Amino acid sequence: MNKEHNGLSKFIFMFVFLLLITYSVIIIYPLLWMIISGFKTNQELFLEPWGLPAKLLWSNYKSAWDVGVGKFFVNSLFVTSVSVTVTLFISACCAFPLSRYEFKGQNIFLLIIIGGVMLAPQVSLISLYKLLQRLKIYNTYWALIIPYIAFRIPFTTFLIRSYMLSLPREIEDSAYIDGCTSWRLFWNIILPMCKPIMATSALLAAMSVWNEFMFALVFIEDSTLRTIPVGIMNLRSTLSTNWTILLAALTISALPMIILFIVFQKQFVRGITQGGVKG
Amino acid sequence: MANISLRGVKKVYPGNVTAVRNFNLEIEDKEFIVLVGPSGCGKSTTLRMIAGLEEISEGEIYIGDVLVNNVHPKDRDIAMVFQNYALYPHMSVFDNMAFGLKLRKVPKEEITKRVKSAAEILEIEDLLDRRPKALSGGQRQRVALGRAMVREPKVFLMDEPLSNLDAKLRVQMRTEIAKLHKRLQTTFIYVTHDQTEAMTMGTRIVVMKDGDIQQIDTPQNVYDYPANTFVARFIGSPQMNITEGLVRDNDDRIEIVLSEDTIINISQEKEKLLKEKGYVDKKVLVGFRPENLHETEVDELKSHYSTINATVEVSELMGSETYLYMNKFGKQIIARVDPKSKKRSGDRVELRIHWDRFHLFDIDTEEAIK
Amino acid sequence: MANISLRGVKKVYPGNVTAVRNFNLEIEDKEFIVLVGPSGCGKSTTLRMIAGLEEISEGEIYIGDVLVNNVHPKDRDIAMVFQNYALYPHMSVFDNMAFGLKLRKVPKEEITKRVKSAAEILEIEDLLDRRPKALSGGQRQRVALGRAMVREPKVFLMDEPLSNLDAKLRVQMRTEIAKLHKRLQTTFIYVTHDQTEAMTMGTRIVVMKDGDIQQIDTPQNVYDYPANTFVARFIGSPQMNITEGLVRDNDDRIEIVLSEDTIINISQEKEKLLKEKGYVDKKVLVGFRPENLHETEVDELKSHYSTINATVEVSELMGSETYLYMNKFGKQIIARVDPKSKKRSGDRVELRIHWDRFHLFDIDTEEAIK
Amino acid sequence: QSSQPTGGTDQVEIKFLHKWPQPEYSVYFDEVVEAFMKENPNIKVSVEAVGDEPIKDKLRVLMGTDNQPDVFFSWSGEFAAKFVRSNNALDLTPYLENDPEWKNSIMEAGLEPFTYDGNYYGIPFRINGKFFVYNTEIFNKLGLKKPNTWDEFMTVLETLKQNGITPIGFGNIYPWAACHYITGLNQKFVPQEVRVKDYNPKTGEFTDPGYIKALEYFKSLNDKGYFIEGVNSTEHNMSNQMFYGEQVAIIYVELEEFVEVEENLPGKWDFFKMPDIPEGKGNQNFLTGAPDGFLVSAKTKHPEEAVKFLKYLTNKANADKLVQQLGWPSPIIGAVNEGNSPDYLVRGMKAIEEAEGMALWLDTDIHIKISDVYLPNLQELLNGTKTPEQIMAEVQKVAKEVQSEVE
Amino acid sequence: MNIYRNKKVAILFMLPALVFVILFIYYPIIQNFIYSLYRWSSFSEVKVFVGFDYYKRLLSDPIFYIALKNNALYAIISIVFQVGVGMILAAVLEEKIMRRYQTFFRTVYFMPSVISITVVGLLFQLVYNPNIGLLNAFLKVVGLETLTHDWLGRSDTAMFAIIATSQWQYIGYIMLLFLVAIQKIPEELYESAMIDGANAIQKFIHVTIPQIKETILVTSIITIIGAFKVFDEVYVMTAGGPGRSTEVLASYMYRAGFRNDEMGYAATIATVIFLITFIVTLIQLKVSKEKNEA
Ligand SMILES: Nc1ncnc2c1ncn2[C@@H]1O[C@H](COP(=O)(O)OP(=O)(O)OP(=O)(O)O)[C@@H](O)[C@H]1O
Ligand SMILES: Nc1ncnc2c1ncn2[C@@H]1O[C@H](COP(=O)(O)OP(=O)(O)OP(=O)(O)O)[C@@H](O)[C@H]1O
Ligand SMILES: [Mg+2]
Ligand SMILES: [Mg+2]
Repeated sequence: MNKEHNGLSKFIFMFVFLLLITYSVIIIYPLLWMIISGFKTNQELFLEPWGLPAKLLWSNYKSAWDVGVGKFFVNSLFVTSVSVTVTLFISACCAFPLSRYEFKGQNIFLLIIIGGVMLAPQVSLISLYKLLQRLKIYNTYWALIIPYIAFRIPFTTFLIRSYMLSLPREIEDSAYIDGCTSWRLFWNIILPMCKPIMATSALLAAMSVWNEFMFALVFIEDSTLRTIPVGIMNLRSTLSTNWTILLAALTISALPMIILFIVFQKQFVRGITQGGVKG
Repeated sequence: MANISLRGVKKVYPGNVTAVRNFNLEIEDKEFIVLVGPSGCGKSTTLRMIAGLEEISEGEIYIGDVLVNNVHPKDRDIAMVFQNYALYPHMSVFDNMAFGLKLRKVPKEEITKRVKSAAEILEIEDLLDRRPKALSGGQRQRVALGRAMVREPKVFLMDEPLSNLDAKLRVQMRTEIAKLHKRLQTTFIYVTHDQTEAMTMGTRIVVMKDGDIQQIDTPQNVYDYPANTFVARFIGSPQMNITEGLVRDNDDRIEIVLSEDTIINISQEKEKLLKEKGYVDKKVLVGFRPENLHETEVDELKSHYSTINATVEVSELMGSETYLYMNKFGKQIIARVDPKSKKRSGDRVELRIHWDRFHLFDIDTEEAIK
Repeated sequence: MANISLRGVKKVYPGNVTAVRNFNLEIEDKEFIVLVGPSGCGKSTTLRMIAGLEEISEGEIYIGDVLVNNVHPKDRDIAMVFQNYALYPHMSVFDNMAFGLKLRKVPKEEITKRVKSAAEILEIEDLLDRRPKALSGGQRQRVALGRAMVREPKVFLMDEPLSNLDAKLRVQMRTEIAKLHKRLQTTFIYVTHDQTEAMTMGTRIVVMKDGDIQQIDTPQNVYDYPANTFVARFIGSPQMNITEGLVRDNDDRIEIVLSEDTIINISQEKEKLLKEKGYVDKKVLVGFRPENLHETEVDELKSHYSTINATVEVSELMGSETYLYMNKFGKQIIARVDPKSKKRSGDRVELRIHWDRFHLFDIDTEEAIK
Repeated sequence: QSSQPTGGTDQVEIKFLHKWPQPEYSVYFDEVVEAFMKENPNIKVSVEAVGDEPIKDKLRVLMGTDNQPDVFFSWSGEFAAKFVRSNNALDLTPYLENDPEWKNSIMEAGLEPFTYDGNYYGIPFRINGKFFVYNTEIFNKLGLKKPNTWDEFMTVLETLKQNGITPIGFGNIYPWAACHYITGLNQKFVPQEVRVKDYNPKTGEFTDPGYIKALEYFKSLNDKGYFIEGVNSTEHNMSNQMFYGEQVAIIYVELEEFVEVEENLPGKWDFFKMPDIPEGKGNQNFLTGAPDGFLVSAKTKHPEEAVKFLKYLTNKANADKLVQQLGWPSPIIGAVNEGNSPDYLVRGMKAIEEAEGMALWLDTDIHIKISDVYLPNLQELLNGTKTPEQIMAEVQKVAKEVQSEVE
Repeated sequence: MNIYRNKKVAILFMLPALVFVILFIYYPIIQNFIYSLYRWSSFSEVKVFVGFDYYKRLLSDPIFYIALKNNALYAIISIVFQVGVGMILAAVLEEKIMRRYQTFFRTVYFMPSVISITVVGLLFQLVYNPNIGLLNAFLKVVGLETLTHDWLGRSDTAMFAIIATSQWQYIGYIMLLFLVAIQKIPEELYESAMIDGANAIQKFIHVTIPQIKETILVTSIITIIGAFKVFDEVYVMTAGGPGRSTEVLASYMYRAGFRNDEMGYAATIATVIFLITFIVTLIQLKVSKEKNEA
């Protein structure tokens, strides 16, 4: 039972716990490094990368913000929230029949959808660029949002589908008997049970959209529409890079994702589908 | 109007498992049909096909004269209690029960009223806010039942809705379901493995075995005139005793020899029947129920009774009755006698049985002789 | 050695639901303990605490003198049949049953042998290759049972293992479980809501209500001497009739007045008891079971019998017996009489009852007077 | 003035793409553009800036479309030539010929690398030379002097090393760093006309033994331990920081980086050209370096306005502003002078002016496919996983392929 | 009728996704394939049809094989660490005794995947740096001085160093997917297994793994595909060097198209990447299906 620790298992627990802690340190240390380095001068960064800054240069964070991180932030926020919402919705819709229905050609549809996972977006850069221009959405938010959605759908669908696969059929049966249309079933029964995976997918999608670089670079020309990654990358050039400001900017830009993660933690509900059926 | 008609319905599951074969049944409007049969005989499958949850491999199902083979479950206007509950795990008990009504746009107060009243009947008023996960087995089952009870559909399908309830509650629920039936005046199809439920609730009982219908009749008839040995053994507890006997023509009287010391008389109709069907000098199966074996002397016409002498091997006191187990005719025979019986293991008993209480079956087909 | 001892065990679920409170029970080695009680009274919770699946909020559990509060379930050497089966969906029936043995490194042939033989007993030999999903409700339950049966643990815990089986199979399984108990000589704790199972299988019955123990005793004693009206009503079907009566001292004989026309005599011990405890001229609750009401004349000492006159309102034929429902003492009284009874609705009946068959309870505490 | 397509107040818009989004630099462009638009209310200049690496992708993608910026940044040499060959760059010769004053204000060394088949396609914006920058304090302490020849250079390095000072900070994680050394060494080892012929994709052979010599010399710097440890995993930037932290004595940097050096090590440094190699068959008087600048799109709808803007951007006043504000070396004659510039910049510019010619960055001067083989191999060379001979054999092979591909 | 066979409804549900995917993923791919048949540069309008020449060239291109090998290495190591370790971590954190600490650990472990590769790349360049790097310093401290190395600068270790970085970054990401999957497993299966006598490891093997098969499939497909698409890590940390030792298919494609201006060749490599990942996925789907049916 939970509190049980006889000698051996206590030892194992401690051992495992120690491993977990060690791994945490391996992860936290670099993160701290990122934050702390954001306070350093360039020289301190390169000469004593692991040391503490002589004095905290808050100005790095301030200049990072002033450089436009603030403005980019708003853009990123808009692009990310729209893309993620639409992606989740469309993907969940798509995953639903793929996991709950049986129909001819199902596997083909499945392949078509998840086939998209396999594509390196770099490949489509040029054709997409031309396509977006033809659709007259080049250099608008939609030039980012639409490709983001398209490239996020396959994986998100894939994730949600595999979660849906394991939901008990009987509950659906019972919903149909209660008079659900397919739509109501999807919306009132299946989606609520998918909360954890929806949260995960949202998080992962947000993460990738938030950090996406290549499309943001090419499909947006107007600097007032830029998102964070391009904004930040523009700070970097071969000869003179103000690394510490860059790091400060990156710290700022990573923050929303971390907050998002902490917020979404709540959605990881253990056993959300439990207790419904017997057997 | 919800007469239901199943014509030549068949269900083959993947893996070539035939769960139901050639199922024919005409259910009148307002009937209370009970499906019984051994575990795995296809009861749930039949219900699920009527509900539209399972594809029909062959045959046709009509509800109120409409062929529903291709009608979506939601359009069949059915309420169902699932054998495994199938509650919505993410909804509270209240919402579980209210969901079907919400979908049907029943006004809010009406929903609350109906759910509350059903919950009261089911004694789960205190649990309305809980999720299914935090309920006991029997409580979950009651929620499943409640979900159907709040509805007013054309057809109720109930798959062992009381199996996880204690006797007392079960009696109450049985009454409530009967009331519901009376009030709503709709068709019920009810699966149970409880004798009492089957006998008391059904207008007709359908006995199934291995996907086949064995007998469809009123409870009393199924009990009194089982169509074959399977039904005879299946209905009634403890089971009917069945043994072989030789039909002998003894000076114009037909009698049946069960063993050297046990020769039974039969009524004249039965004699006639056996003669006509040519069973004389052939073996038949003779069945008699444990509760029809009496220890006490009878004052009625002696000739209508036969006597079986045996030695008690085990006597089982059950509170309200006593079972006597005896070895006779090369098999175990059970008698259900008055609890005041003083017979114990090793005692000899003389048991009497009325000739109307014998059931005769063909030894090959095991069908009742009639 | 597997005597089990529960001392002051309490379980509070999150949300402040007290499922079991102050549970004290000493179980001898090899006992067959049956837990009964209404749905939601804490039976499953108790089993789960013994198994180690549920944290104990208070109190101590010993198995074979070892305090197991902190022992991992896997180390308690227990087999359990879950109320909701808990089969491994990804394993075949065979593997489901074999899993516990494999983990214990039982040789392969031995596993096959045991599983095969259990499957035979459970009549699921043909299903060994299927996944649980492709089984009917009863078949799943039998697999769950089989999973426990193949093991040879110190303690068996069974939570309504037969609830989804038909009567016939249930009788068979009951016998098989009894045999298993005999063969393995281990401790069984068994939850059921089936009277017959409780009465026939248990060496002792524990009756629970709302997390409290009401009575612990042998089946016969629980039936014959229920500790309070709850137990009296809960055990036995149809329920015991309970009505109020005034204890009256009539010329040195103590009698109880149920109604103007019904005054019952009681045995001398009971008289003494009532006098000693000071119930004279007070009201008590009088209980009598339906099966103890007889229609027929009795030849034994008349004085030992009392007579109740009533009019039949409903008579229910149940095949092997008949229930008569009457209105008397301002409530419904049920009598279970011989199926040959010719009494129908509206007929007057005279029912007799032996004075040993009365149960007396305090009107306030509802405890048995003794 | 320029021809107005439609009279009146109609505004024309020209798009301007540069590669300095960093705020400390971009402000310069914003100000210039602002001023230009004030002067020319009928022209609207929309500015876009993307960083050093991204601009390469951006240009490539844009070139295939109708969305080309009218005026865009380009490096000189092969990088610009690509645009010329693919008809994306406007021939600026007529404009320059028509405005000799403009033309003459620009250093020839800056204009020349933007020529293709004798025509001008680009206007230089900055001009850059590569120099060894050294720590004067360390040199003085050890009594070292600026080396003039390779041998002296080696002595200096050896002395430094003997004194426990890592001689050269060198970060070659991106091999353009090594390529800058090789640019100079090739130039010094290979006869001028052979080199010019080899660098031309149509005629390149790379069979001269000088190429191998160049690689060997370069490699010996590493083999003798004159570079810091782990050159292939160090960033150029980081090696500069080591210099500023006085952990190394010498770094090899571009003129435009002098500002930064001065900022970090004020007054404690000086610089010298890559030392002569007497036995080398090449011209010893060239300087490694190149201009970068702007091209005008061949597809532009407003060539007049675009050129006008370019002219404005490179006028003397703005060049002065560039030098003063950013400390960048301008190719506009006289923009860098004692009056407006720090001493080091003036001296650097002088070195460029004194040089007989410029050896353009190897990676921008040879065909990209050749450089794609050449450059990564420089890392292998340093790691000792390939010999100079092997490398040149590979280069020769790809040069041959390129010959056949470029018509 | 079967309620689960209503193709019309199914397609209606999938329609938006299909439109997006086909228009913005497949259409470009097909175009990409067509591009691979031409010799062209992005800024010229002339396209010269060369048929399958580029494919032939690719097959005899040694760098292609280096890249392929690196990608394969990437895939194998990632499967072991991200899928393997990620899964184990998730299972450990889902153990009852660990649940209390789970929120902390999962937050920490997931964190690296939130951070931009730019930082991670820079960070690890510094970690691996032979002079000032943490790794060598650590090795020296524990007395393994002989193992110190110029991790990113030498051809023999550079690829592994990059791959290791990736593991550091993404184990937590995969772990999260597993966590969600494991949390969905009915508690009663574990209870039943405990009663059957299973210890933690046996529970993991006999209950957890079979129950998260689908997730194992998903994660291994994405890690493999991810491994074949990998670009940023290489681009940021070594740009393919030293020499060509860390070249991967995507970086090679990038180099071909956006540096060397052989768009046709880049498109060819892209098509090949697609084919490889497609085949790998197909095989995995097939294998998992067979296992399920068996
Ligand atoms: N996880 C839980 N959280 C909160 N309450 C619970 C939980 N599980 C059970 N309960 C409550 O505890 C009480 C006892 O439950 P338990 O399952 O032991 O009942 P039971 O006697 O087995 O009933 P049944 O015969 O219906 O199975 C019930 O009232 C139930 O609602
Ligand atoms: N999905 C399935 N795939 C294959 N066979 C199945 C499937 N579902 C049920 N069966 C089989 O079909 C037969 C009938 O099953 P059904 O559930 O109708 O039985 P039942 O009469 O309800 O039994 P019980 O009383 O045990 O619930 C059984 O033998 C069962 O094993
Ligand atoms: Mg069933
Ligand atoms: Mg229970």
